[in-house]
Amino acid sequence: MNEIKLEERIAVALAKLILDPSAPPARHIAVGAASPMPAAACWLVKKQGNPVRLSLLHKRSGNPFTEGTRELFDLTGQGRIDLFFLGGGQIDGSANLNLVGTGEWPGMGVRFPGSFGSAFMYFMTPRTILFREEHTPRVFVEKVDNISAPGVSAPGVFRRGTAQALVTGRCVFRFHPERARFSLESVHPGETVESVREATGFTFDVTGDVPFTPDPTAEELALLRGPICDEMMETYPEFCARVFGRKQAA
Amino acid sequence: MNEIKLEERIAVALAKLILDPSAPPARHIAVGAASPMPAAACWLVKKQGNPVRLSLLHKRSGNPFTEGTRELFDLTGQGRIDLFFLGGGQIDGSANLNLVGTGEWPGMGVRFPGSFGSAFMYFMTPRTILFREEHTPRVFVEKVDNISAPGVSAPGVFRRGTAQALVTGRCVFRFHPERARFSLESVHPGETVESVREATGFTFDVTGDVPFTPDPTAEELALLRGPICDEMMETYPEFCARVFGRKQAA
Amino acid sequence: MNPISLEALAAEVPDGAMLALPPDNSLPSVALAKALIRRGVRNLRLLGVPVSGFATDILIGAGCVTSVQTSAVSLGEAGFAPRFSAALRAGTIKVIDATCPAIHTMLQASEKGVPFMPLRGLIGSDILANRPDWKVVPNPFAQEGEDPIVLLPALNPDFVCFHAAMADEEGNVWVGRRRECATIAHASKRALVTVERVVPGNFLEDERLASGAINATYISGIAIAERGARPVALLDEYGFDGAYVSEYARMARSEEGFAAWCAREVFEQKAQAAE
Amino acid sequence: MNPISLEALAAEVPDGAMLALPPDNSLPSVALAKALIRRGVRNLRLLGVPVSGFATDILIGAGCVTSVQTSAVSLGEAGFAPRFSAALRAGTIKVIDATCPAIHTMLQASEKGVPFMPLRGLIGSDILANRPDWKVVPNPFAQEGEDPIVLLPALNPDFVCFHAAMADEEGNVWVGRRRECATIAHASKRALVTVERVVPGNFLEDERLASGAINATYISGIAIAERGARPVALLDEYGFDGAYVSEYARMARSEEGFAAWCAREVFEQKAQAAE
Repeated sequence: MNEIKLEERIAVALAKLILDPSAPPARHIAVGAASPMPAAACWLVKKQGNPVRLSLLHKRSGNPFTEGTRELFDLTGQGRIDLFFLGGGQIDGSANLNLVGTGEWPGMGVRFPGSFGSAFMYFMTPRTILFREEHTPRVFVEKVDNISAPGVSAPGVFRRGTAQALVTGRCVFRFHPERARFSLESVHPGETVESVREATGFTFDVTGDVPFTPDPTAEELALLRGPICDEMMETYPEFCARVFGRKQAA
Repeated sequence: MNEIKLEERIAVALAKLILDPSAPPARHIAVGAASPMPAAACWLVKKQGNPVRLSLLHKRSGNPFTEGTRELFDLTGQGRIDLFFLGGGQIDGSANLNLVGTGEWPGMGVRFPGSFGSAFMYFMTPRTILFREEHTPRVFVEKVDNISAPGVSAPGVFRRGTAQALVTGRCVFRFHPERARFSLESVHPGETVESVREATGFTFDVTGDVPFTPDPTAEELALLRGPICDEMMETYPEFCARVFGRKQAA
Repeated sequence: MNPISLEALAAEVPDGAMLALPPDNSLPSVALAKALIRRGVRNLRLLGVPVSGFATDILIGAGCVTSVQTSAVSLGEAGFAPRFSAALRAGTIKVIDATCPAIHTMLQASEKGVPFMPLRGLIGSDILANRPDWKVVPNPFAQEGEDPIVLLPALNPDFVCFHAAMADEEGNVWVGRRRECATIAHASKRALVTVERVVPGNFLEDERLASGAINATYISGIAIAERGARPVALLDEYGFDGAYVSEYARMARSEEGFAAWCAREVFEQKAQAAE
Repeated sequence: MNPISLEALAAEVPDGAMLALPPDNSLPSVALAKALIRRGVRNLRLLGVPVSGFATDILIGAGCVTSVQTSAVSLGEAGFAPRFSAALRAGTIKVIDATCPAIHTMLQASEKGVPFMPLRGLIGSDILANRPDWKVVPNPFAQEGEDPIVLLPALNPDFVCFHAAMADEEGNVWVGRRRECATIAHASKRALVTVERVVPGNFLEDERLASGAINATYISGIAIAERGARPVALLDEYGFDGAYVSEYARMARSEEGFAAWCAREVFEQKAQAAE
């Protein structure tokens, strides 16, 4: 077995959070654009035999949507999507997301692609799992420069849910909306509470001993590198080549 | 040539109003449910070689709508429908329509089918041609018992148009929205201003000599009884049997 | 999703449910309406999308209905709907009038997950005057003046029933261009669908069929009912049976006539089919 | 409707027009974007529905664009859109950020002929804070409290351009399941469409094709452009050309690189094709 790639570790950590028994069930999960690690996590959950419906926005053949791209947002508005994934160019300690850019609006420092559907999905999905591989103080900041989607809302603002957790290249954070703060759930092998603290621009809570994020099992790795890579080749060929070493047929 | 049927006369009168050069052009006409005479009039205009697009709501094969029945109303909301037809269980002298019923709401006297889309279409179409074959004081009333769609609106209420005219079994009325009254445009052969006045529950204006509604030409009748009947058989088999004497193939 | 029997599908609908039905030009499941009569369902609150036809009239005639929200009830060329008219006169049903695009709009609001949507028109109509649940507000985007506009609340039926041409192995159903069935399915809590047949494969993997398909995620139950729209037409598969509806319209003028029709066409036909 | 040439289609778009474009997963007409560059159109106000991709980046690079309203601009796996980022930094384009369902909602309002539509979410986002044209109002249907909700104004682009698989003799075009193209066409004043081919008959008379068709009533012009979505995928007909986009992303990092790419891929390719 080859060494465990960080993307594989993140995908497996995401899969465990999807199945978290303390959270409401994820019967229907949607995955948006540019999200190969969440897509891999969802496939892992499904290939492990869990009953879950996946709606992958960017799937070309067999795309689940017949009303165009509007349908993902309508489905979510209807309350039919239980779980979604969001990343961010910046994420802060209150789980505010910045997908727009740094500096003056609309990103006169470093411009990120843009908010996509985050300013809607983050409110209307009961559970959101945040992910970002790069774990540095420039990504995880005390306060985002621009809020594309807020982590918590004022009382009286309609909102079905917010972040459940944040998975990074160094650790897993849990989010606590009632106090709008993250706590450290586990650190990946090679990291410590201190190394995570140094790499993180926001403060977070630590309770007791923080365990290591468990390694992916041989079975999980075999699923990821085999049938899951097969499913993802069409949508994410570069990811599959880079992480799973699989080249597209010419 | 057989005698001219009243339905044929009404269809031809409707067609003349569609082509009225003093009205804005009718490039795209929609025809709703239960409207065989307007449908025949539209086909006549088209078969006479005028450039017009017809959207027939109840056409089964080749139905023009691919978003379901919603699309007619959306098309009209977009301003793409130039002309529509409406009837009424009661119609009054201000061109108010009652498609709901007589007596107490919702038609505890005689219940009509209901408003269909009239309460929207009458506002949002630049031109509406009203039609009703039965010309009696119980249909054409001083004031409708219930307004399913008003003939005129208060200033400031968004409205693109209203009735252009009303074609009945006895005559053609023109509608004047600025004074919310009808004037008598022509009477069908056999009728007089007096006979129309007796059969009409509302007062209307008469200016000068009122001409007879011209008879359908031989060419118009040939079109109606031949190719137009062919087009209408699928949607209106009973109308075609009754008016054109055409029986459906078993 | 495995198909269940028509009677099992009908058993899913509890008394008192709000049930959306498409009209006679848009894939009603007459088979399921008849099964609901046989099951003896009571107090249905029907919603015509956007109008009502044959299936609504027979459900009313059989005493299954307590209210009808609709923009019109008609049997098309066969005339007024006799059991609807009789029940309205007798006061045994409550009729809530709307206008076609208002029904679509209220369902689109549910489809979108918003509490309301605006609609033009309606102002000055007694339909609006009799809808305390509809509101008139000044258009906040008006260039000048108040520009009053109607806001309609989202409508979220408990069930929608319709008849699709086919289902696939994944439980997707295919309705061709009658896409209002998709909107109603999106807006409703549960969609119960009868189909002519179940076919192998997955409509969503066939570019030609995908656009006329409704994803299984919106479908709660499927039963096979051959000719399940009859006497109504089904796309390019079969036409409207005008003679059947005319006979119904004639018989259903009286309560006794309706009872005879119902005994023959709803109960006996089923018994024969079961033999 | 007779097809016209690609260059004639591009000539229909005047300088300064608001032009809606679908993104790289939903039938953009890259062929028409290239023809617009050749025509030298200026001051386009682009709208990404709901996001923007390759066609937007090359139009910006060629100096055709004055503003972009969108929910994101990206080349997918090839990364950020280089000419967009450079133009934003240089201040040569105005960027108006939205969020995906807000773009859909503003177009649906136009589709429906209403001045606005509500949308959930958004409150507390700087996207909303930077949209003076969006309003927050109390929900008039709230059960309790103020329940603030965002109202979005109808958006009515001058043009939409997309690439359909085919057109028929009547001028209907076929987009399969990519039905957002229909919504944009409904909401726009004019729709200019490139197609792979024109086929005999009428899609609306074929129950299998009708639901993926857009009625000719919404279409203002059609041109044949084989492989007109390239490098983007077209339904089940051809896939995404990742190598082409990666090379573009590499070259377009600099203005000179973009100019070289543009000379080769926009101007020379056309000259070769015309030979």
